[in-house]
Amino acid sequence: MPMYGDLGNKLVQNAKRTQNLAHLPPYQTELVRSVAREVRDLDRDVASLLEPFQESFDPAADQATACTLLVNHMSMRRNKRCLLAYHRTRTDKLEELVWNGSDLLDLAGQQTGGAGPTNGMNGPTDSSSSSSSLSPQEEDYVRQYGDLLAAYKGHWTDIDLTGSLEPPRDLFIDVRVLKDAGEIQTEYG
Amino acid sequence: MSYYDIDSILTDAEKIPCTFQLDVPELGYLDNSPGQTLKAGARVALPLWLAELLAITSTGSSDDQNKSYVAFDLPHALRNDVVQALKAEPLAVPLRDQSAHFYSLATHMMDLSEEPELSATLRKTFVRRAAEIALHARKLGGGTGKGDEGGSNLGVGGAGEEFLRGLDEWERRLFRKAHDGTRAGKEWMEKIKKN
Amino acid sequence: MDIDDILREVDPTFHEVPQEKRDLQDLTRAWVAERSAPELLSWPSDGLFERISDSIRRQIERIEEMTGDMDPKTNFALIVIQTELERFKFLVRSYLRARLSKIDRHALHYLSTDELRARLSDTEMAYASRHQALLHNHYLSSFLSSFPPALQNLNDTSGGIAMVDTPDLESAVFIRLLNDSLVMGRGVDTDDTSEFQEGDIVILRWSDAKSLVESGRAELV
Amino acid sequence: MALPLPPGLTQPEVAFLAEMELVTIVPRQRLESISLLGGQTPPLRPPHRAELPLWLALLLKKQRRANIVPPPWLHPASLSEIITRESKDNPDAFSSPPPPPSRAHPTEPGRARRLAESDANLSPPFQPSCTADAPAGYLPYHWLEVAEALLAHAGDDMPVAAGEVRSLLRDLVEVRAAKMRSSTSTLESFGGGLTSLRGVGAMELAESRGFVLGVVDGVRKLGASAEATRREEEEFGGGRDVSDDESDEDMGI
Repeated sequence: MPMYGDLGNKLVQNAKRTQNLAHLPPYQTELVRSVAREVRDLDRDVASLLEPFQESFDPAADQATACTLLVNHMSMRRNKRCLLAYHRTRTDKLEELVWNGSDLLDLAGQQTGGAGPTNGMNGPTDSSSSSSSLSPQEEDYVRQYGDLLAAYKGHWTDIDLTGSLEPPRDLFIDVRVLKDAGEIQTEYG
Repeated sequence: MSYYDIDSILTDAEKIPCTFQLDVPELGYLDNSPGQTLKAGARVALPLWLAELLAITSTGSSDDQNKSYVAFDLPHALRNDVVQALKAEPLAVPLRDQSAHFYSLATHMMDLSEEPELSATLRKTFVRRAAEIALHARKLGGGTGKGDEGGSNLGVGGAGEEFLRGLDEWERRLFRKAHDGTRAGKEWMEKIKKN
Repeated sequence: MDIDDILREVDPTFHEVPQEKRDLQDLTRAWVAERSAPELLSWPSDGLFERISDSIRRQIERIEEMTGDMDPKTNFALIVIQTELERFKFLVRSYLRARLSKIDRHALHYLSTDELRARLSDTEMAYASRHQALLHNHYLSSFLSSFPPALQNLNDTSGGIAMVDTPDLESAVFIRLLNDSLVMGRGVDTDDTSEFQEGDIVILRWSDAKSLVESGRAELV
Repeated sequence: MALPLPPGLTQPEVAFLAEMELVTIVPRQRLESISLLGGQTPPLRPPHRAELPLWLALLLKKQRRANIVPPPWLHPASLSEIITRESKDNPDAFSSPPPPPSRAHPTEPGRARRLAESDANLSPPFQPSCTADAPAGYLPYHWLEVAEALLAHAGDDMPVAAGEVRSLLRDLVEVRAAKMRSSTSTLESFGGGLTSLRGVGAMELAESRGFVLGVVDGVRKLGASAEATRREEEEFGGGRDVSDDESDEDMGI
């Protein structure tokens, strides 16, 4: 018997794998929908459990109901956490790609060019005409974050914020060229 | 304990043996019997994210203020024979077989109930195994002495491989850090000679 | 020999450190500290980055002027200037990105109180608020808007685990003592207090190191 | 992710930092002062020595415009002395770092100027410890980076064959690596809150940082509940929960 939270766990396991991948695996549209649906179902259960009590529910007087309510509440929060962490893991990845200068076309093309689906979760629901591994919302996010980063970079145009994070080596190659031209100046040497 | 942290969320999914302290008609599904009442005394393995709050929330019962919805035991991964084995020979136990989030799970449990002896044993275990992890990481990362690996760069050998396979998530991260540190040091040394 | 040189010879304590040199030292320290601290440190309030940003701009202009000059002597100076410029650019870049990365990870935390907000520069504030808004929007449009209204917040602290992630201030760090100091460090079994000498390197929790670092008695390494 | 690097400087970053160390050069050519972002460079007038940051000294050296004077601690006699100290005299600890300026002898030539108040809080790489007047017998914080850079690019400026210095350095690296290892295996079985790594070098630290701090943090987390219990007990003296009334009585003792 699958229990509340099990589907959320699948999302998080997917996120765990995503962390270790260079590319972004397909967005789990169906799984996300199911987990969100579970939250709404639980919320309805809570409402119907509370209905007979009007506004005056006393947990100490009806401990069994209180316990069920607590379980439902925790399950909703658990699902919310799983959904947020799943999406956050992916936006982290997307932001990294934006920092590295990939654009939306690169990202969208990953799935067709890449190793294909990495697990069995992308059922027929994912097979819209475009085979992007990003959800439409994620595509929007990439655009918006790209704009945000560009705006921030604009304050620091001279230092090239997306430049290398490796400390600069000296300009030795240039120097060697210079040596040929500049070896003349030995007047004081 | 971070809300968005994937490992923390996965740790919270670990199952804890719990005993219900009251009848709950709606929760039969937790014990594979949907539609039936979950009876007081029923033993159910609940994920930590659920067990934790059920165990610390008071029922508000007038006859027993301390009574909570469930009582819990230490999870299977932390049972006594595992702890005894770790005490005897910390390197011989594949922690990952107990739980991929062994230490993380343990810290949760120790927050829930005081386990001073467990805490002391696990700290010793962790430090002892960390030293071993560093040793393997140096070998794989290409440490200072080149001669002592004996052939293959992956010269961990059977026992070593077995040990590394048994690392839990904390230890894997530690291994990666040690390995990266050694490798970056080596790369720097090689680079400086070229430039 | 100029007047400073003469003064320096007769009076060994005459040693006015030029602003540029001090700025380089401050920038370097700020970089090392930000790369090492588990939490976001304060944006320097003394105009350090405004000054550095200005001088980088001026240096780039100078390079453009010098590039036309084919005199080999100028040419070598140009190499030196460019090499140094790249070093400065790297320091500023790595510093800014170390900060952004911390701001990204704990945005809601750093936006939560006036005191924490004061650590960010104006540009960082604008970035952090906008980034957070983008994320919230993204969650809403992806799934969150279908939730019951009470569950749509991103800053709940009830029900088990707080949603606003915070940096772990108990993380261990390495510091170097800049003065002889008495240092207190909390541990699991015992809390230690020891006298350390200038130059000593010590491992302790950031929460115990912080006041030493902020008062200039120690620095992160 | 704006910065895909672990906390703390990486090895290339440490090497970059070490390139800010001042070294002493002997110019082979005149060079006028250059206005850099970090201040004016001194005008170079052969054969007068000058002090420059390592990155600039290396640039001049590669151009054969200058020779670099190796710091006294890099001389074979000094290295041998340090190796003896590290392996025999004090096998458990790193040897002492060079005395800080505030403790340096005020009459020692070449050091007095560093007593100037504005320099008081200087630390590596800005506290000169790799110049020609640095003391022999002490390894400065950036010893390995500076030594390797000089050997790689200014080997012919060494007082003896570079190979000899190199092999001494290798011995030293070995001796100290073993120390780093043993210090990390003892330091965390602790439950104490302070661990001194006096005399450790920047590169050594960078190599072990992630691991060492990972172990310390792990021990802290595994001990968190035990530590909380200890603190409660210490606060309440006996370990029993003391109500307000009782503590008032206690205060009257």
